[in-house]
Amino acid sequence: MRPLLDAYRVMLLIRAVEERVAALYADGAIFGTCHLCIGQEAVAVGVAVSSHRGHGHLLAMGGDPARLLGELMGRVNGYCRGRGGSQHISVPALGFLGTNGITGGGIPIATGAALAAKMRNTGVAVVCFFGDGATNQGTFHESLNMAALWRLPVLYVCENNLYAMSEPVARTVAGGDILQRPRAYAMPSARVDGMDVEAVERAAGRLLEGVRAGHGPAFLEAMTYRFCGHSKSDRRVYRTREEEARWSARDPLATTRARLLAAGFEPEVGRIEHDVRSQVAHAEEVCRHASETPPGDEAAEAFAHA
Amino acid sequence: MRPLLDAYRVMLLIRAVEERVAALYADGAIFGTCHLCIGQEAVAVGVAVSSHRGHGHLLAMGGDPARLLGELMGRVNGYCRGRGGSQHISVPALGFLGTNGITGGGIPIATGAALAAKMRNTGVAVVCFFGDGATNQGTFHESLNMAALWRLPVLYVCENNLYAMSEPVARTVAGGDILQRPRAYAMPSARVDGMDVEAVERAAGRLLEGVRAGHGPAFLEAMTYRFCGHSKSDRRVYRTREEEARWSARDPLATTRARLLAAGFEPEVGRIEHDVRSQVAHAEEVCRHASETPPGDEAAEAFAHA
Amino acid sequence: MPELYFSEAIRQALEQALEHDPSVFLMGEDIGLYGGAFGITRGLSEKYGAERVRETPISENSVVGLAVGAAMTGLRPVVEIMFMDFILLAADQIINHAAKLHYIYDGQVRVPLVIRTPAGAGRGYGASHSQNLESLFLSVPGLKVVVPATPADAKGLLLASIRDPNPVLFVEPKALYGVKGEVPAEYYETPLGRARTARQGGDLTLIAYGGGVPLALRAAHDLAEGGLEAEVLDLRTLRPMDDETLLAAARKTGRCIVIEEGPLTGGVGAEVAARVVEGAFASLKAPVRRVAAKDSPIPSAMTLERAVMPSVADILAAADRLF
Amino acid sequence: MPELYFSEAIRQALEQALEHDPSVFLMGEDIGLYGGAFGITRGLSEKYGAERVRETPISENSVVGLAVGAAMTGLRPVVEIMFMDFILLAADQIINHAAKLHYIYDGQVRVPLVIRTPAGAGRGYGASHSQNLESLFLSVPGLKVVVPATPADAKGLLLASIRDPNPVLFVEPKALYGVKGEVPAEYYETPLGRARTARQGGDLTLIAYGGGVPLALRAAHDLAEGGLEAEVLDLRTLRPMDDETLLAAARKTGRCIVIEEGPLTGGVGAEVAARVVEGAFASLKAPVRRVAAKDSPIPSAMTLERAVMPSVADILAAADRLF
Ligand SMILES: Cc1ncc(C[n+]2csc(CCOP(=O)(O)OP(=O)(O)O)c2C)c(N)n1
Ligand SMILES: Cc1ncc(C[n+]2csc(CCOP(=O)(O)OP(=O)(O)O)c2C)c(N)n1
Ligand SMILES: [Mg+2]
Ligand SMILES: [Mg+2]
Repeated sequence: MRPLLDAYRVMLLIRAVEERVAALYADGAIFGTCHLCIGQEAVAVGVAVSSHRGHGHLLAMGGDPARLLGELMGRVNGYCRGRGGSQHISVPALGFLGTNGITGGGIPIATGAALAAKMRNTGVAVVCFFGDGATNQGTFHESLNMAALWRLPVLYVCENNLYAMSEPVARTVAGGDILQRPRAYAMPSARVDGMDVEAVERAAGRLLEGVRAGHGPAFLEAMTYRFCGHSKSDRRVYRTREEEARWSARDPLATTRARLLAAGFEPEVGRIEHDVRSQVAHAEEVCRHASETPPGDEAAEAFAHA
Repeated sequence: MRPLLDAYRVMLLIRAVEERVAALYADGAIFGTCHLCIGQEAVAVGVAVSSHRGHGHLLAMGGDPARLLGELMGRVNGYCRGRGGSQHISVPALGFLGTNGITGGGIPIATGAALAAKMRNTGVAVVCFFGDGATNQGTFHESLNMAALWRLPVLYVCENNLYAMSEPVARTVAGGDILQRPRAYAMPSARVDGMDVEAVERAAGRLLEGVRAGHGPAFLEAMTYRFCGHSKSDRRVYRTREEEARWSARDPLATTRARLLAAGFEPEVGRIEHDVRSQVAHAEEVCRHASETPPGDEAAEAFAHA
Repeated sequence: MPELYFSEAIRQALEQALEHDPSVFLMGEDIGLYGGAFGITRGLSEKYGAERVRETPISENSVVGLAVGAAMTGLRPVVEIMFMDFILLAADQIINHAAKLHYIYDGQVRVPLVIRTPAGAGRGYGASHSQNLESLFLSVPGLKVVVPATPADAKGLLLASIRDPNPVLFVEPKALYGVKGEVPAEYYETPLGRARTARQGGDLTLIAYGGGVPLALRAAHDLAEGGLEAEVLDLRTLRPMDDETLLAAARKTGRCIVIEEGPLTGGVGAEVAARVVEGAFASLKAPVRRVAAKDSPIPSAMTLERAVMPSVADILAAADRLF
Repeated sequence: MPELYFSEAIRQALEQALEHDPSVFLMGEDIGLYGGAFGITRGLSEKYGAERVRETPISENSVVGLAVGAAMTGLRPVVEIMFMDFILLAADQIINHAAKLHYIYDGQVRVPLVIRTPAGAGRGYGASHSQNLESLFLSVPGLKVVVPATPADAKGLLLASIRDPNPVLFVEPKALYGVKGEVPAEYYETPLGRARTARQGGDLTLIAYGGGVPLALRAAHDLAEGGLEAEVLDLRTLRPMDDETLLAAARKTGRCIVIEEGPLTGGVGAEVAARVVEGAFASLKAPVRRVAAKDSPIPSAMTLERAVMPSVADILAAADRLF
């Protein structure tokens, strides 16, 4: 159960951080916009190129909650000192290439990283996250086609949370079945219950094995749900409270916690919850004391210097 | 056999015009570039939004060879007075929306015309031509998805001539099977021998029935071959003379002619051949006498005026 | 006259266009029930149905391409691109197709297509949700570019754009959505291609558009306290640009500052400056100055975003250097 | 020194880059056996293999996107976009991604990516195969824009672009591919950001780049016959622009004409004119004049294409008005 405990810790951290983000945003301490992944934590665990909904992916890759919060709050301790913000965070040192504000924009970039990994023989496999809505962008198809043609080491993970903003999958994905898309490129693919962290890990692990073995790209569709609105201004008129309740009942955190308790890990669970709470409180404290990023010569820094 | 005789006439006209285009280009009487569809005539018969290889489509829609040649030669009698040239000819009066110099660029435009036809209830079905290479453009996927979602009256016709310029389908289409792509959007589709004009007409007719009946878009892949190089400068290093010979043996004109002769239409065939020869000679004559288009206030005419 | 928010004025224009002309329809992401990311189309799908207020998948290039095809064949699509930054995905359909077809097809077709899109920074949305990209589209023959600065113009210019026989890029400065102003209730069109004098003054000329106009007016107010009367010109249509009014305003004072919210280099201000120099050289008493955003991507942090965006102080500093 | 065609100079640069740096690789449509639409890469795939001379499907936006991902993770991709017109499909990846990532990720990544692309008219290819779109990319912070005008510069600037840690748009005027000039055989880099004086003269200054440079030189020749000595400045890098050399050249004569092959409105000439006015106003004896293509799509017919493109006669007419 060690892996499940670890997963629980990461998921709880993600949830706790996102809840603080929501609160800080409501307080005005975070400027701009951000897309919370509450409800989708189970998908994030284990993986390297992200979408607009990427806080969880970064934390799952070992991101420091203080540096993530600092980024959102525009502080000097932020991963990009606030230059990027929620949708443009990169932590190359952790193998986290970045979140991306353009729907579908990260897909070719991830594929290019896989191309580089293959050409440089680094043995790295890239994981690329995006939503159901992104599968309607031309870049999705163009990239999957090239990845398949060139057998690139990349696992595409589609977090199908049933909606792209307000638009339900049935109204945006012709035929309704996203898996038909990778199949058109003869790419191995699977669908998994995205609310079950163990199932996700198993499915991803299986597909990654093939990817790592040089068999080329693979595709995983994780069925999930975002518990909050799309972004902070969303009134959720496009879905029912009943549907939300049905999915809430399948909260991946609650499920994981119940499994751990049933297996007798109550002390460990308690410790994790305590740890995470204090880790997040500490992170927030760090950010509150960090100074806002002072402007420098921004125009000069638009270019890299040799 | 009336339809086959008509088809033969159109195909012969296309062939004859394209051969003159090649000769005029070699003589310097045509400026610019153009993509000949010699070998692919069988596909063109019967159809309304085209690609860069569109002379045949236009002639099949009833285009006047003199006005087509005039366009390529930059004469005032050209369909667009030479403003467009080979890749940008439109004859809305014939329902020929236009050739298009951007690979994949015509696909959303055709789809939009189908959307307008549906919204305006005109009963029109749109036929959209493109090559195998164009199926790798994002617009191809985006457009097919919307057409399928909205059940638009459009027949997509992919002229698979095995190459996109020099790149063979096997190296550009992952999985190698283009029909998997429309299937990913649950779109009815079929493959047909593009060198057999009767087979093409039958297959297209069948699919168009469904399109016209309001069942939504359909997809036809016509297997064909371009007998010439991609454009005038192509040395054809990417394919063998043997392969070319194999396809030449299946020349749709020769096949059709043989069928007609076997059925006893020798006099009709002779008349068609004579007619077409003189029609094309006349067209060329008309163009030679037409004046080159004189410049006007080109900048002012970039805008339409109310 | 009723007071409306800038955003409401746009909605009213859309509603009147839908009411007035059955060939008008809207396309865009989340423009139905959700009402669009900025709520501009709220209520319209309920009233006009999902056919005429058509929600699309996330496929910007092809959505614009479909609109081109529909515009060529008798409809008047109005496409919403959720943030101007995303318009880059559709650059091919706008520039290689929509803008060219009328000319290259020798006048046989028209492409009466409007692309509405919110632009500009100031909300901390970061580099992919904050750009002013109008200068990229300024150099596209066959495309009109319109940027309103007041609620009344937002409505009148949008209605004129929808009726125009050409493709029009209609840029909505998102910072202005929450600004109120008087807007006539009836249908009216404000002609494209005419600048507007937003303030009279004889000492210097501030030339602006969109979100730059309120900045210029605030600067003019401050300058007046120091005894300098600034004329403020609101370009309204960037292409075709109203040379006559522009040059008259430049000649009047001989001292010009061009203000824009996009980055300095290659900006709209360069074109304005070049025109003023070509057309009013003899009247110029000082070099034309440009005030614009710094030449960097737009950062997300408030401190940085503010530092990068043009400010009233920048205009005042530029004015200082004119005398 | 060996004489090479402009096209051969580019091929030599690519070959030396591939030879010199294992992280360099090429991507593009038909760049293998076929050698690219203009034959620039002919022979390279045979020598360096299909991995490093990588042919791609027709998927411009994602091809550039893949290059961005590869550039961020240690490689130096050189992408060929077959005609500059097609770059509009990749505008999103270039502008929203390649150009921004270094800055917004606070310097943690670099995107050393070159996009080579042939531009310009003169061959009757028509509106979708003839554009000069560099002015669109001039206003993109984080992107360098380079346009060589001689074979020697084509090689040296391309090698410098490939070694640059930033994304570089490398525009190849296709009308120059067939021009010959001396090109040193060894590896060398011509620094980005420095203009070149192509001709000395004290009466007026012709500022040009790319295909405009030979036009300017021909005009200078004609002007000399009339007794006027024109200085000809070749900008070479449009961004960052070499202000120092530009302003010195402008001040030297006080009479400037900017020449470009793209359309007039919103062109590179506007930026140059604005800079000259801001930086050299006191020295100006006449308005800065712009010579450019007419503001229309590029027509295909030879008569029309010629009428739309800028000519030596246009430069001479503009020069007339300077005195
Ligand atoms: C090119 C582009 N178009 C539109 C948007 C606005 N937008 C942001 S997220 C989103 C929905 C994305 O849906 P999906 O891919 O399913 O991800 P989810 O938000 O559901 O996680 C949209 C339309 C964008 N950021 N970029
Ligand atoms: C966007 C774009 N990319 C590349 C090209 C150059 N180009 C013209 S035709 C062509 C090949 C098209 O192949 P296919 O779709 O199979 O049509 P075919 O020429 O075989 O009829 C290419 C790459 C183009 N015109 N537009
Ligand atoms: Mg979703
Ligand atoms: Mg083909």
